[in-house]
Amino acid sequence: MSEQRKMVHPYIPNTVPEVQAEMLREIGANTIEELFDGIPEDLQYMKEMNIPAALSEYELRRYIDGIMEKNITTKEYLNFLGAGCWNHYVPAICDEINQRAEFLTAYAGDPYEDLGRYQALFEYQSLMAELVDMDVVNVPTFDWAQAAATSIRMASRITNRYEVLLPKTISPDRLKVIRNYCSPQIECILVDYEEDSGQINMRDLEDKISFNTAAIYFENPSYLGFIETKGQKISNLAKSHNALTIVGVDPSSLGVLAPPSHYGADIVCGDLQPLGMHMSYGGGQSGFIGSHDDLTVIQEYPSRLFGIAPTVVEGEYGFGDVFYDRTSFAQREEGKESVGTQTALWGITAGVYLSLLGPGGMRELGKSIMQRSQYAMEQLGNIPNVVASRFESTNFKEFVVNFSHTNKSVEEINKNLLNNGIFGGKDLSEEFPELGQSSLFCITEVHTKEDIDQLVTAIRKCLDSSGSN
Amino acid sequence: MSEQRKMVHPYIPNTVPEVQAEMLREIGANTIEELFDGIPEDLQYMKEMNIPAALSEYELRRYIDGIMEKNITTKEYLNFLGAGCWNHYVPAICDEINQRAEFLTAYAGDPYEDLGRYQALFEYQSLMAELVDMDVVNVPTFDWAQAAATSIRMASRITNRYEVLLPKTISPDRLKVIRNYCSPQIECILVDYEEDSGQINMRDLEDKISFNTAAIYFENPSYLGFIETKGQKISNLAKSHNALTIVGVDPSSLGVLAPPSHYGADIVCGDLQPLGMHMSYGGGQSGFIGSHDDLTVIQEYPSRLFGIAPTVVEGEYGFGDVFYDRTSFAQREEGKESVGTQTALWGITAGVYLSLLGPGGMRELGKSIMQRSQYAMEQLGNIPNVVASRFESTNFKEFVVNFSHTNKSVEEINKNLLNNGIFGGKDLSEEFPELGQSSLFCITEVHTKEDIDQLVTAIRKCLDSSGSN
Amino acid sequence: WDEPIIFELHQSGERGITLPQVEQEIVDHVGDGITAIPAEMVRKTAPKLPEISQNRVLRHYLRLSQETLGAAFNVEIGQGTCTMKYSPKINEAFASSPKMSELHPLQDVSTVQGILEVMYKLDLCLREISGMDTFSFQPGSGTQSLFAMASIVHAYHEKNGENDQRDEIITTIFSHPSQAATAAVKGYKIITLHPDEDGFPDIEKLKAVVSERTAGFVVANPEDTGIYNPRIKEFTKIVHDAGGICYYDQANANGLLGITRAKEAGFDMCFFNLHKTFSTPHACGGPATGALGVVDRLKEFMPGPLVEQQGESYILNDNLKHSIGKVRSFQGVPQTVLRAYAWVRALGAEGLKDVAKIAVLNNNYLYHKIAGIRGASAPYIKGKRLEQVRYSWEQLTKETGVTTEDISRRMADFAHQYWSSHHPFIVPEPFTLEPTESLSKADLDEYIASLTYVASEAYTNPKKVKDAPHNSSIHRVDEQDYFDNPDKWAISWRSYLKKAKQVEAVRS
Amino acid sequence: WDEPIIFELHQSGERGITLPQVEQEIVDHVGDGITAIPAEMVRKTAPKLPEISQNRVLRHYLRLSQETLGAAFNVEIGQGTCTMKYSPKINEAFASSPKMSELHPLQDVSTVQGILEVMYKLDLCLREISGMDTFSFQPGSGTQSLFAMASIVHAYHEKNGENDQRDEIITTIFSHPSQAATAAVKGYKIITLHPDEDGFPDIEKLKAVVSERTAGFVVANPEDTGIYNPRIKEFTKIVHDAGGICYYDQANANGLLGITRAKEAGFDMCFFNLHKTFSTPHACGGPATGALGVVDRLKEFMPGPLVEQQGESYILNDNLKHSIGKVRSFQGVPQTVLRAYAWVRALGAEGLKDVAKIAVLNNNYLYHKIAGIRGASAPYIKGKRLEQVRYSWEQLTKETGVTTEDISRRMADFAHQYWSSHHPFIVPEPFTLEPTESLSKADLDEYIASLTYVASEAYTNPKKVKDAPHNSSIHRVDEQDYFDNPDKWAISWRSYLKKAKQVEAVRS
Repeated sequence: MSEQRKMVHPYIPNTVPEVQAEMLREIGANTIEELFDGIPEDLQYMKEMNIPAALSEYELRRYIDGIMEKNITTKEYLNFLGAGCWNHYVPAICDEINQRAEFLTAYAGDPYEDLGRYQALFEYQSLMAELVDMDVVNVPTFDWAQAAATSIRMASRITNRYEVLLPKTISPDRLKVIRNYCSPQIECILVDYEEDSGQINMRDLEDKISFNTAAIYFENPSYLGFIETKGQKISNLAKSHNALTIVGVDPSSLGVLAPPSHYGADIVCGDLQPLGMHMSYGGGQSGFIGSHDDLTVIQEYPSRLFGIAPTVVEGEYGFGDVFYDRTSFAQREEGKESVGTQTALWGITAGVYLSLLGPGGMRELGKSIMQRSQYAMEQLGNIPNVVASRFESTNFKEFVVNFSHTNKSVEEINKNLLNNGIFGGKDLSEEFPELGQSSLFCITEVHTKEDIDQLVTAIRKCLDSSGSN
Repeated sequence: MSEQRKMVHPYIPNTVPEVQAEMLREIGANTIEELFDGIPEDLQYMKEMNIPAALSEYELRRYIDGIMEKNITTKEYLNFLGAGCWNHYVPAICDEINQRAEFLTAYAGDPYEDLGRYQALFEYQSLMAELVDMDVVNVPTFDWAQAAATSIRMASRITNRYEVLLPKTISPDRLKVIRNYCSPQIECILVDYEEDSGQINMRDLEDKISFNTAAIYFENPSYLGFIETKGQKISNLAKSHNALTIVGVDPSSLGVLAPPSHYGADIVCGDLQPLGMHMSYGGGQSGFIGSHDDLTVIQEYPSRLFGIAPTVVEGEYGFGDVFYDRTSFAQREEGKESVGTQTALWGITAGVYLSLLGPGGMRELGKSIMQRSQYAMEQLGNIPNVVASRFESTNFKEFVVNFSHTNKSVEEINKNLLNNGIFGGKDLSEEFPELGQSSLFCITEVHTKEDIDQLVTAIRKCLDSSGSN
Repeated sequence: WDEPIIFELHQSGERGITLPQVEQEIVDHVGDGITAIPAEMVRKTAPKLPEISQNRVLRHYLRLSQETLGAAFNVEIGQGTCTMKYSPKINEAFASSPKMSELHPLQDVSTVQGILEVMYKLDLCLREISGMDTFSFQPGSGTQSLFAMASIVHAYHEKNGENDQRDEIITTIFSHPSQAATAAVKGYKIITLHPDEDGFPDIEKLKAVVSERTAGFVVANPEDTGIYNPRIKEFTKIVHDAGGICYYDQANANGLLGITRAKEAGFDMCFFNLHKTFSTPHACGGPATGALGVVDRLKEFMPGPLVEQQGESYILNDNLKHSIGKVRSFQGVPQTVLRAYAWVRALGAEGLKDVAKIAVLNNNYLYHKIAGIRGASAPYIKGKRLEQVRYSWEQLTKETGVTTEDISRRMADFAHQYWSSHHPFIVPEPFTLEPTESLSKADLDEYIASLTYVASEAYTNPKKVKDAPHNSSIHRVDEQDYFDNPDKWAISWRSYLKKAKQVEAVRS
Repeated sequence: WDEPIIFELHQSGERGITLPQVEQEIVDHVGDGITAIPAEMVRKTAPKLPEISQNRVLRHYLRLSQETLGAAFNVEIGQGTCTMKYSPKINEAFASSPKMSELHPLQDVSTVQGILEVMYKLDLCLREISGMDTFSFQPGSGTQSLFAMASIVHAYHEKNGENDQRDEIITTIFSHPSQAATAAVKGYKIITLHPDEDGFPDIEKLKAVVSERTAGFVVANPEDTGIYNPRIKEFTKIVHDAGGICYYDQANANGLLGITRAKEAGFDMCFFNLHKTFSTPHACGGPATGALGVVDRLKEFMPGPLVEQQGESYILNDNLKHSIGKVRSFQGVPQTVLRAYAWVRALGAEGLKDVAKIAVLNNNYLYHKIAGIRGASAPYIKGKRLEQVRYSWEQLTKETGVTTEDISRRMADFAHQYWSSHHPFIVPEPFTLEPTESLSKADLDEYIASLTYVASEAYTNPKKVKDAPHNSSIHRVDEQDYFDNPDKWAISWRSYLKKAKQVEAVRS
């Protein structure tokens, strides 16, 4: 029972010296170092990396928990931030399924090894297809921003044109991603919004559209939370210029709001995060793209598209890649853009979410968000000098509150709220200086009346104590 | 898209009215109420139960989390309580396996449906058998207390005698269970301990043993934490009276301490909780019983014993119940005591734990506990007027600290520690008044030097501030 | 998977996990710690546990898990009497939260107010459901709860000085064997009543055996047949009149929630298995809880401590005058109490009643359909079944030679659970099915289709059924010799290796 | 399982979950909320999602999970280039803790110091491993990291006013297709170098194509063949001398940790896939992270914001002068950063080096053994393989007609993953195996035994291999028609129903 010389690591079975010796003997080598003889000596790193020594599992647990303890979560504080990542309830079954060791550790096997992965992703595509009321949805991509960028690039390839029109109310974070994905080939041109309603300014749109326009891209609800009602007019305009209409959409709205296919969209995209993903400091984002069953569009998808097919046994379903030759996997630089690991597990999770909610649940979800956010707007709007919402349009989930007529900046108010255990809305004063001291609040089904009242009370108090802070 | 009349419950699919109607039609009944016609009207409960209306999953989550938030856990406070439930590290894989939906929701199928359950429990038996160095271990029972009681009843049936000798240092909680399980047939007689060492007083034992003695039961380590060294002498004495020796043991000690079979035990029992179970306010307890492969003993087990057997296919293993006719499942009141649901999942978990640690890990565990607890005793013993340990014997994991010579009671000290975020040792002043103001501290592999130093500092401070409280 | 026994995965030197290094300062103070162990108590040979890397241990147990047909995976009808219902996932999140799992049972009560509140509030709910006056969650299963009740009966008569006189407990043959077994553990002589020809407990037989020796009467209602004894009030009255205690096995109360209560039927005590009616997962057979309720006059006999409310806070009351002591360490299995409470609150009063109604609807639908399967029958009275039925293949066995055990193995090929009954087989070639409220009509139809297929196969190709399973994780086990012959049975791997060697030695 | 498509489980009226009721006071204030929606934007027909009870949804997905051969379940060698290693369970506990999962990405930085500290500290570790000066964890995969690097190359030359001139990026055929594809997205013309006869990148070919049009050079080293290019420093020097940027695809760096670094080989940028070398789970294909590192002079082009230390606390620096903007929303996938950091700390410097050493040992053992299988070969130079090898069945196919695809399907019968290669098949009938450090010798021997068995079967019973799988979740899929014919392919269930109907209509 003597102590071991060198620690064998639990993650690396063959650190056992006797096993190494036996394997080297089989190979016919004397040392492991010999196996690295393909690397020139001057490239071999001789120093010791400055990384602390190994921790046992218990030490690791205490160490990591100790660091992460410094975070304050949205379960500890009341959260009213949205702006692209939303605080929804995640059903326990979503977590159960995406934490199953099978789904968690699978990757890229064939349907003979990974049937469940194929079926779950095919079902996800099919469920989303119903939600957006279109026939084709891809395997999930990175996030809304990249999905939008890819949609625009698809439109550009379809039309052979290199301009895209986007609304000025788009999320600046998202726009950065789109611009980078479009550069250097495609020019992003911003379209003004109507000052009162926030809606796209049709006159400006008409001015800017041309036969160089590959697509008009807009969002519903917009980044600033209001519902864009002129979808049909916009898509008609696009069609009249042989341009495509692309609509970015928050899927949590689609139980109550018309899907973009109903007002002329050719391509729809958005983020799956509301459908069962924890926020995880942004790690829950996941993009989707949908379209009609139209070969012109389908052949431009860079993503994998799973299809269903019979097997040699009657009545059995199999799955596989539709039109694989589009992809960069098959064609390298000749393929459509590029494809690789994206966010498949969140697609499976979104499928679970939609299966659980069904049509009734999605409707209740949308309705509950409308009711709660309208109540919040009403209550916030009742505070003297506070304007909620800044825009006259109908809102879904998010809305802009303007504090310009109070004697406090959004920054000051948010600091005060933070001290009261509340994450206030996103400060828009830098991104949209034209909106003055404005803040984007997000209300979902998780916010009880009590939560909202607590927010309103805190803001009232903050504004009352004018001198302080 | 009209609202639903009555809520269909997610847990009860056939609350859908149309389905109910169809099923009733098939059965030939008009209403569900008709199906209850076997219950006389005067027994039918006509009132409404006073239980609040259904909560949705999100409401439930907030409600339950809100209640449970009121608890302060041993992750939040430093914990030095043991006394039958111990603060060990639970490897992540233990949780992964016992939370797998398969194991979590299986019950009592045959090996054709539940092969994995049978194999995992057979392996658990086999791993524990190595740890206690005996050939037979049963499927887990409720906890140490009941395992001890059943061991005693087994001894009584084997010897046809109705007295058992137990050490006075036994846990009072455990003794209550044993007494109730033994009553009314078997008399529990307590044996004195030596004042200085805590060890069983051999003279008293010799006085009390007789040819009415079914068994001597003792523990290693004892409830008060010291190692009982006279095991062989005790078992010799028992043998000379044709009585059995039963030893209760903490399995976390068996990497460094001799297992009871090495000093003459006929039956060994104890608790699995240290082997990978969270404390869960006592919900992690799980009992085991082991013995030699001796028909006289085996036929007295009330529990299920899984055995291995070949199948009709060469090289394949199957599993099943050994000597099922012993059990009350087979023989009702003619079976050996009773059997039913006990703590199988904790047996599987203990198997995972032992597979992970292996012989090296169990030795390290024991060694680390010895080192850390000896350090803690030394440091506490250095505090003026504090005696640690109260007994001269060598201790494992737990030890008695005596505060009689300070001006504070254990109750006062523990209250003070609580205010400093520490759960102090278990107050022994009621259970063992002869030990004065004494407290049972527990130190395991989870307690770092820093943790121990923090405890020592807090006690020093508490004792220094004599007047306060 | 063809997964080896874990010992076969041993590779000398591998490690599954490492433990924290002991700090050098501690070593400087106390040395290696183990030289302090008295020589006679040092372990001299290391336990022969296998040495396996972490990844392989995980793979092993994950594979074994996949070879286990949990209720979450199948149309779980076949384990009748066990009330295999849906265990909601959200409740697992509560049970595994650190706010539950990281509590020590001896913490100061001020630091465990949350879990005590849960225990107290579930107590209140169960009072509503049963009519009893107090509940304890200490018993770790139905069997332990029955044992606790037998102990209370004993303590009660002891207090009244009638213990020597009252040494009999009466039960029925269609009740769970633990009723008889636990009363026997407490020293009672057991009197078992057989049913009348309709399957009802026979009141004349009860009258014949009740006497001044009667300590208690324990029964399930409905029994395993699913038949409710409508004269139960008369039964309890007869026993009460003779001075006995009546206690009620409600392990499975799934057809009764909000429908009828223990109190009105005249019982002094009852228990509910939280892992049956109240949805907590069966966990391969525990940990579990048999929630024990009593009427006021028996409260002082309960195992302690009880959770009580005192002003704004919750306390542990261990001052029970004639307490039987304890039956399980600490406070039982609180994480299961938490799960059950969450389940009750997810349903509410109306939902709980729906549970009973749909469980009974599902069972009667199944009963109706199985009546149509060739060779199957449901002995005793027609109709009047609540949440389960004990059926019989008597006819099929006579006509084909295929037994209920054969059918059990064959059902495994279709990924279905299937259970016969406890022993003795009063109903010939029995099988017991219980479809809870968790299953849909489509689920029931699937199970019925499989059973119909197998029954028909018994007529057309009995060998296929008798040789089953064909399509399961393993094939038919060689039972006879290996489980009942002490020379060949092996209750551990080490024992198997020894005995296998002996067998080889004999052969060579 | 023979599990239906989820839509087939629909039962009108069932519910999988309910949502919180909106409080009556809110309704009193705002009404039903939805009448506020402008008429043209109201959804008029409900989405045709299925209605299914909770238990059934769970059962469905649990069954699908069991039909998925995750790395945790098999001797995961067959998905070469993917570095399918053990993902430690403890790291999943960190990733799913509320302290990680319940953070909003726009919270005040003072409230997310924990996760920022983790990101910063992993950055420091990766600097040690690579020699780079700063890392960003924003890219969501290797492909996105390659795209970010191509964007940086573009921004760099733009700043220098050379963008019009420099429009070519050079790569190699044995590197991942995303290298070429992402550079093409950024508008570059791609020049692809083929290897010399020993499988090394050909320095003469590089010299021939490098010019003032060269914007950058991107390569993996070792490439998919497992062969390390020993003249890599010369390669990078040639490109640098021509004014190009050199960037390094270290998606898989599993044979290199602590052995050799990007910096010393002359690279300006590199990236690591945390889901490969750094053990975070592959999750069916993401979410993931391609950690992107650059030398100081390229820092100002990075996507923002970067996590930096400022005194005692951590901040987000978004003031990067020539930043490419962003490639992914917010800060990428931080839970994966957390897992990877925990993995690095569980190993330490020495353990990380052991990873590389054992991965290379395991691969060479496998390489040695496969050389002995009839019909198999490993093209190019003998030996000199690091962590993986691309093999060929050229001989076996010639002799038996069995192709690498056939063998792939047959290996599924033995629960093994098996991957050929990306297209085009430069190596004929290729297969690519990568045994990481996570597998034991016994594991390797098991995989080798299966492969040997199948190869031998190809010679003795080729039909059996060609008709495979025989023993998997499903049988051979009818691929041709259903995946490449627009009239028959169906990318959603609704599309399948429509097209199946059309097919039926045509037939009838």
